[in-house]
Amino acid sequence: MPESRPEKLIIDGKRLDGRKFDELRPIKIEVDVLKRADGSCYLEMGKNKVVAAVYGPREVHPRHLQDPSKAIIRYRYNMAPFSVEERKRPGPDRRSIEISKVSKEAFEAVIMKELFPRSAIDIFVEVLQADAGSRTACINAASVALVDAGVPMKGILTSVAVAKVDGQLVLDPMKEEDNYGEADMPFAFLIRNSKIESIALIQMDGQMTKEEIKMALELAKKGAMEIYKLQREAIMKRYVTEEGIEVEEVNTDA
Amino acid sequence: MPESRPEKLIIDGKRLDGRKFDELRPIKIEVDVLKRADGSCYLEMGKNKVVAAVYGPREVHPRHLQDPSKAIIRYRYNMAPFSVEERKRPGPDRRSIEISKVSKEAFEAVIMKELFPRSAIDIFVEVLQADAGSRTACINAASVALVDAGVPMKGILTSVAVAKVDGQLVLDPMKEEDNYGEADMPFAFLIRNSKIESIALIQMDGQMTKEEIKMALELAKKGAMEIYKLQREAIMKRYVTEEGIEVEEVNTDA
Amino acid sequence: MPESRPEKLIIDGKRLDGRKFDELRPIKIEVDVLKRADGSCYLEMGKNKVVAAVYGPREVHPRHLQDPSKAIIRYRYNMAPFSVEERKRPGPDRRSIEISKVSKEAFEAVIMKELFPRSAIDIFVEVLQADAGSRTACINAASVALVDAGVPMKGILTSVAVAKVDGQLVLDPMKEEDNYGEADMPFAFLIRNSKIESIALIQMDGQMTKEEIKMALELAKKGAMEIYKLQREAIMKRYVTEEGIEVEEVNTDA
Amino acid sequence: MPEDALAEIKRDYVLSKLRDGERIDGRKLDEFRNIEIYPNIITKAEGSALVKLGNTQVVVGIKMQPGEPYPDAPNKGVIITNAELVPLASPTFEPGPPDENSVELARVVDRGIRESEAIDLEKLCIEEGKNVWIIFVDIHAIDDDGNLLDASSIAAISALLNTKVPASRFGLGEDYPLPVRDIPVSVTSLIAGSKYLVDPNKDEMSIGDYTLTISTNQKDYIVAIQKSGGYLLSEELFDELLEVSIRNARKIREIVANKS
Amino acid sequence: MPEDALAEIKRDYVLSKLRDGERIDGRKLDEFRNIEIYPNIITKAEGSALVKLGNTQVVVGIKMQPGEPYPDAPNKGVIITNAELVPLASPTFEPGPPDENSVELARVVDRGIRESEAIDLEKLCIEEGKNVWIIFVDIHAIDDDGNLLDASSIAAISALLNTKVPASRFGLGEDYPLPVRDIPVSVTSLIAGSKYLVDPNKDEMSIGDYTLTISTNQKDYIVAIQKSGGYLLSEELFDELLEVSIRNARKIREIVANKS
Amino acid sequence: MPEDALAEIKRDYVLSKLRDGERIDGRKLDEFRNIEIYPNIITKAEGSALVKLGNTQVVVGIKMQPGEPYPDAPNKGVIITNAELVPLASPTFEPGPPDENSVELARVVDRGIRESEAIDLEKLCIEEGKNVWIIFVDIHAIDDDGNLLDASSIAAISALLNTKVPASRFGLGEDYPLPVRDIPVSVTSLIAGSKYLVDPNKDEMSIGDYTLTISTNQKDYIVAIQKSGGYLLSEELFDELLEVSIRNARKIREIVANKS
Repeated sequence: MPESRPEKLIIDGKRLDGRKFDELRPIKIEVDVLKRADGSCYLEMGKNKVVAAVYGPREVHPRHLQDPSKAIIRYRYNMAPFSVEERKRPGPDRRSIEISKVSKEAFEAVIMKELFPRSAIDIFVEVLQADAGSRTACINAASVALVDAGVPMKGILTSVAVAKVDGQLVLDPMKEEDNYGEADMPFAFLIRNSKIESIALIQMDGQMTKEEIKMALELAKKGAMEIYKLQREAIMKRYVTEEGIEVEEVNTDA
Repeated sequence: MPESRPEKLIIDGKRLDGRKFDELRPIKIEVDVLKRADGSCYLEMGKNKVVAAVYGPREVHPRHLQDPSKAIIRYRYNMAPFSVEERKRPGPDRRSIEISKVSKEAFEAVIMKELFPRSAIDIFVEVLQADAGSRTACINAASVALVDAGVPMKGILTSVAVAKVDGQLVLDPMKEEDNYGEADMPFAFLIRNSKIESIALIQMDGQMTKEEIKMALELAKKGAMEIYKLQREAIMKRYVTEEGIEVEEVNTDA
Repeated sequence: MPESRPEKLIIDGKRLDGRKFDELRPIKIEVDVLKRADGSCYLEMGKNKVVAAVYGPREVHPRHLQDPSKAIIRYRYNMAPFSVEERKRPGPDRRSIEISKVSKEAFEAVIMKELFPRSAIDIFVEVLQADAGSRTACINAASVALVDAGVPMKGILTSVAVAKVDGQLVLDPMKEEDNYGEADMPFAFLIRNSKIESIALIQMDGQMTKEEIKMALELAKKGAMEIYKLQREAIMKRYVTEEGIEVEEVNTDA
Repeated sequence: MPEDALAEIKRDYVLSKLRDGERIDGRKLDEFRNIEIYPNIITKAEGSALVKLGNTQVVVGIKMQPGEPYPDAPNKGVIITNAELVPLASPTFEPGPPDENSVELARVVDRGIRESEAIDLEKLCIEEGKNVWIIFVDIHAIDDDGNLLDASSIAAISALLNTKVPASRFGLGEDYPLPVRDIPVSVTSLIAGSKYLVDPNKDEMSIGDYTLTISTNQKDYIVAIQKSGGYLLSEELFDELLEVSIRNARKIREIVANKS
Repeated sequence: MPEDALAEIKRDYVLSKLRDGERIDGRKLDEFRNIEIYPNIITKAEGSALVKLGNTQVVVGIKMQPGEPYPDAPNKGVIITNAELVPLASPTFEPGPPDENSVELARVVDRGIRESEAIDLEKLCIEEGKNVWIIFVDIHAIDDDGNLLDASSIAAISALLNTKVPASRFGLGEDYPLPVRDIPVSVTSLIAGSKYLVDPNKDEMSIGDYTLTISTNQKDYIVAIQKSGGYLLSEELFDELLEVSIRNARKIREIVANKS
Repeated sequence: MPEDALAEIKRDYVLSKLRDGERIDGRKLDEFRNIEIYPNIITKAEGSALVKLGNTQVVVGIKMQPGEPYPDAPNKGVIITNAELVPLASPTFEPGPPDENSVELARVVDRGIRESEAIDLEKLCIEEGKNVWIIFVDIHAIDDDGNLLDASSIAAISALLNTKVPASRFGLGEDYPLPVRDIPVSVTSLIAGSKYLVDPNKDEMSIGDYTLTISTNQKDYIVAIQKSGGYLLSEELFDELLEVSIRNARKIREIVANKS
């Protein structure tokens, strides 16, 4: 019984959930939520609920996977069977394999992996509930978990998507906009000293003109800066409340 | 065309196959039935027909599986595709994985594995025909095969189940009692110097009161002692007939 | 909608495609068609279209697969999903596993593997379009690719099948003859100094008398000698045109 | 290796405390860690719960869909229990298909639900012999600080208690609550020779994976037992743990009932 | 190891040329290698093409059969795109199930076809909700000398352009040409810091697997983008590559159209 | 390594005996080991046999169930032959999915049954094109002391000879014997240069896995041949083995027929 497309996705200049075009869904971030992991983060972005854990730098087995010049980064995006309408069979499917690959590569570009030759940094993200944009939610959570684990990075990764629905570009699409829109375009940016420095992840599918692509990039950057503030806040809150002074040292931007 | 439940499982104080409540099914044990294995045993227990083989102590590959302080024990319970009414697909299913695990652990507790660091003792059991209680038949066969292979143990493992059918505890349930009974409870005991010393395996599913559980344990111990005698006899027969003097040395109890 | 059997497979002493009983299908051979491989060959044999590539001798991973006394030979026969009427699921099925095994063994007998201890020689053959006899086409292509890769061999392997259709032995059966014939019998021969020295591969299924088997062998030998000439020509053409003098050195027969 | 050394120190510490009848976190031998239950946290699932047992965390989600009954129970719904020990939850978990530990975990949790007859499966028949409700109980461990099994059992029954049968989604009438009529509870103890520790945490587990799990229903009947690990169990200890488990299960059952 | 040393020398050479704005094979930075298209080479397939992009060679074969539609598109045919990076094609490919590279390759090629709406899927409905045509696009790389992705995209659309719907084989009337209404083209560039190289060959790839793929349709709309590889992309370069990709795609689209 | 050294000594011994035309166990070159057949040992199977060929032991069980025919043989039953080389049977067998050796074993046994047309498959049609009997021939090796292939062939046909079609279990009338009309027999020889050893035992196999298998039916027609192993076979030897195999097969066929 698939749901049918709503007649309009934009009504009176508002989106179906009442948001403005450039408005994010509510975001909630909690740091250090798991005991066993070296770093962890729970994140909600709209109806998405994800948990990220970081293990490492740690030894790599089997040995032939080791890189003598730097740490290898592994990233596993996994959906719980109950995270979507129709139960998902456990284990990786082609979609999660692709998401894991591009997300891993985004982090490879920002983690200072040369500091940890022969070791692995493992990033695991579990999607407990999925709505549109679960890959962006996961990257945002993973990014915070890496800071929590003390893994040195060139900056913070912040991720958000832009969609085109009924001809209009909208920030951070929810499920209906993703399913029935004309295009979807997820981004992840490297943010450093509170400035967007470059693009670590970009994908797109649908139909957009060159000009729309550029506008989408601008819209995504705006959204990313807002998310970045929340990531920073969550990290600071964690270290301020528990250890006071350590905030200075976290230095997520260097 | 599944068979339907018999109206009664106990008629005039007797079980469907005419046995008394505390009576075992007929048991047949043959030792050293395979040439290639280091130790082996063929065992029938009612309609169960199983073969056990032991290989080892032998080298472990790949090396990272080795334990520098003791032998690793591996146990593979496997059903032939033709062993049950409806053909079973080859390869391990969840049920055999669990049975293999708990059986392995029962033997881990009684094999003197510290004597063989870095090596493996492999116990393979093939169910050629299965009725209720194939896991207990397999443990009984494996136990004899281990003695045949000369693997030093703290004693002999002997296994039997108790079921509750029509409110009555019965020893060594056959298929109908297992399928339609109220509870099933397999045990394996360490027997040493002809005495039951402790419990090496215990599982249970169904519904039983605390008191029934204790009665089941007593019933199982009685059955185990009878099986133990047959195991001992089979081993002695093998070594008496072929080599006369060696019987003294087998010393299954020390 | 499976096709149905033609009423007759031999009409007026000719085969369905007009061939004589001892006539091969048209053969086309091109050497060195791939850049990345160390040796390669494209071959058509009737409607069969296959590409063979050779890599090696090269290092073997993981190390425990190495043989300290000689190279290991690996052979992978693989059908493209679109190579047959009904799409074939990607990956090896039981038929390709068997073909890969017997083909590998044919080459093991003729490659001078003792010259390359601890290394591997990998032979990969992709069937882009399959008609009857794809295993023989693949062996013929692989043989040329091995020469192209400069792998020393005792001679050339040449492969062809014989079938029995409507009671008549025919050389190099095409699909209808294979599907509806009474027997199929593929061979591969070691040819050295333009002479057939021995049998490197032989399989058969169907029904044939002992005498027919012997006649089939003779027929196959005749066909193999013709194919051998084409293999030789293709190799010489390749080295004459491009490098002139090198032909002398190829010496496919020693 | 340093890791082994650390494990050895932990083990010695646990054992030396235990010799004095004490536990490293100050609990009594038969005392559970604190239990927190967060029902209904996955709104896209038919039922769900996050359970924290000390630092151990498990999410269970329930999905339901119509499907074929088993041939030998043509008028009963079907329960399929599955556990994923995802590598996020522990440095020792590996990605890949379920290993023997996750299979055992799922099967023991399943047995508690099934044998206590907690769910009235006959009420889940849609058309006899053809169509019944399939209940997927998916156990998703997210932090393994010891005793995942009991945490999973609590999460499973808690999730079932808030499960709505999604009849309307499949054009089968109105949604209705899953008919749950018992609360099975498993109690796992770590065995150390002749001593035991109920609800062991990960540090305590450093003395070995030697556990006994006893599951009971609301009538105090035993519905499942599982000895797990390569150790020998004495009859005396077994008898004692029957008592201990029934006692603890009563308390936990109350917590579960109150949270639903 | 000698192989690593060789790779390093190659990399240095590529980079030093690039500093002067040059490429090792004399091409311009935004220039594709020579493209050869051999349509219809697999007569047993419903459609096919061999594409040579320089020394890179890919065969795509199309098979079709009736099957069930997706529940959310009951009146549309189904495209299934699959890539096998068989070990014949490269010393680094291993036998086995598709790895992350072949999955990504297949999915990006698929996205080009799907999002450009190149195939009129509604014309592939046989019976709404029950029976539609399934199109299997099988990508079979046979020689990987760099940029398999663009070679595969060209081969896929070329093969689709000569595909006949095999209706008669399934008793569904006469065969007819697959309704193709667009020619999506992907353009992949290798990124080296602030520079780029369109259609990199294998030697050029020695500087790293850092690519950006931009696919467009015949209206110059962007239909798919994929950043692949662990590098950072500047906005300026991204903007430039949008232009470069649209420009190149137009030329390639013409080649594809002429060859069909 | 000691194991290799032992293997080498065995090999030398086998070869030195062979130079004198002798075998290590005193058999003639063309002599089989003793054959024991125990039919019907698995009462839960539709048919079964345990075969001992010297110390080599194989159990074959037959299961049958209704299922779909192949599209190109709509009125014929289906044979599915499967071999499990379980690690119980040999120190060199590993658990896991069938490797090339078990696949080859199953396929050559299957070929003997299929090509001799031993089973009248047309009598196994239930409803043309829809429902036919599927015969599962499951080969379960339990002790591999050499020449598993011939032991398996003997066990397979012996099991088929005592198979009852379980029609009543599926509501399809009364059970009846499987229509078997031939007794295919495979004869495997070990090749050592220009010499051969029929029915090699494991110690003899130490000279290499170089075998030729020739299967015949009751009319002495050859129905299957399989050369297995990386060796070269001379025409002369091949001719000789055709004779030898036909001769041996006759004797074995008689033993099989008498035991059924």
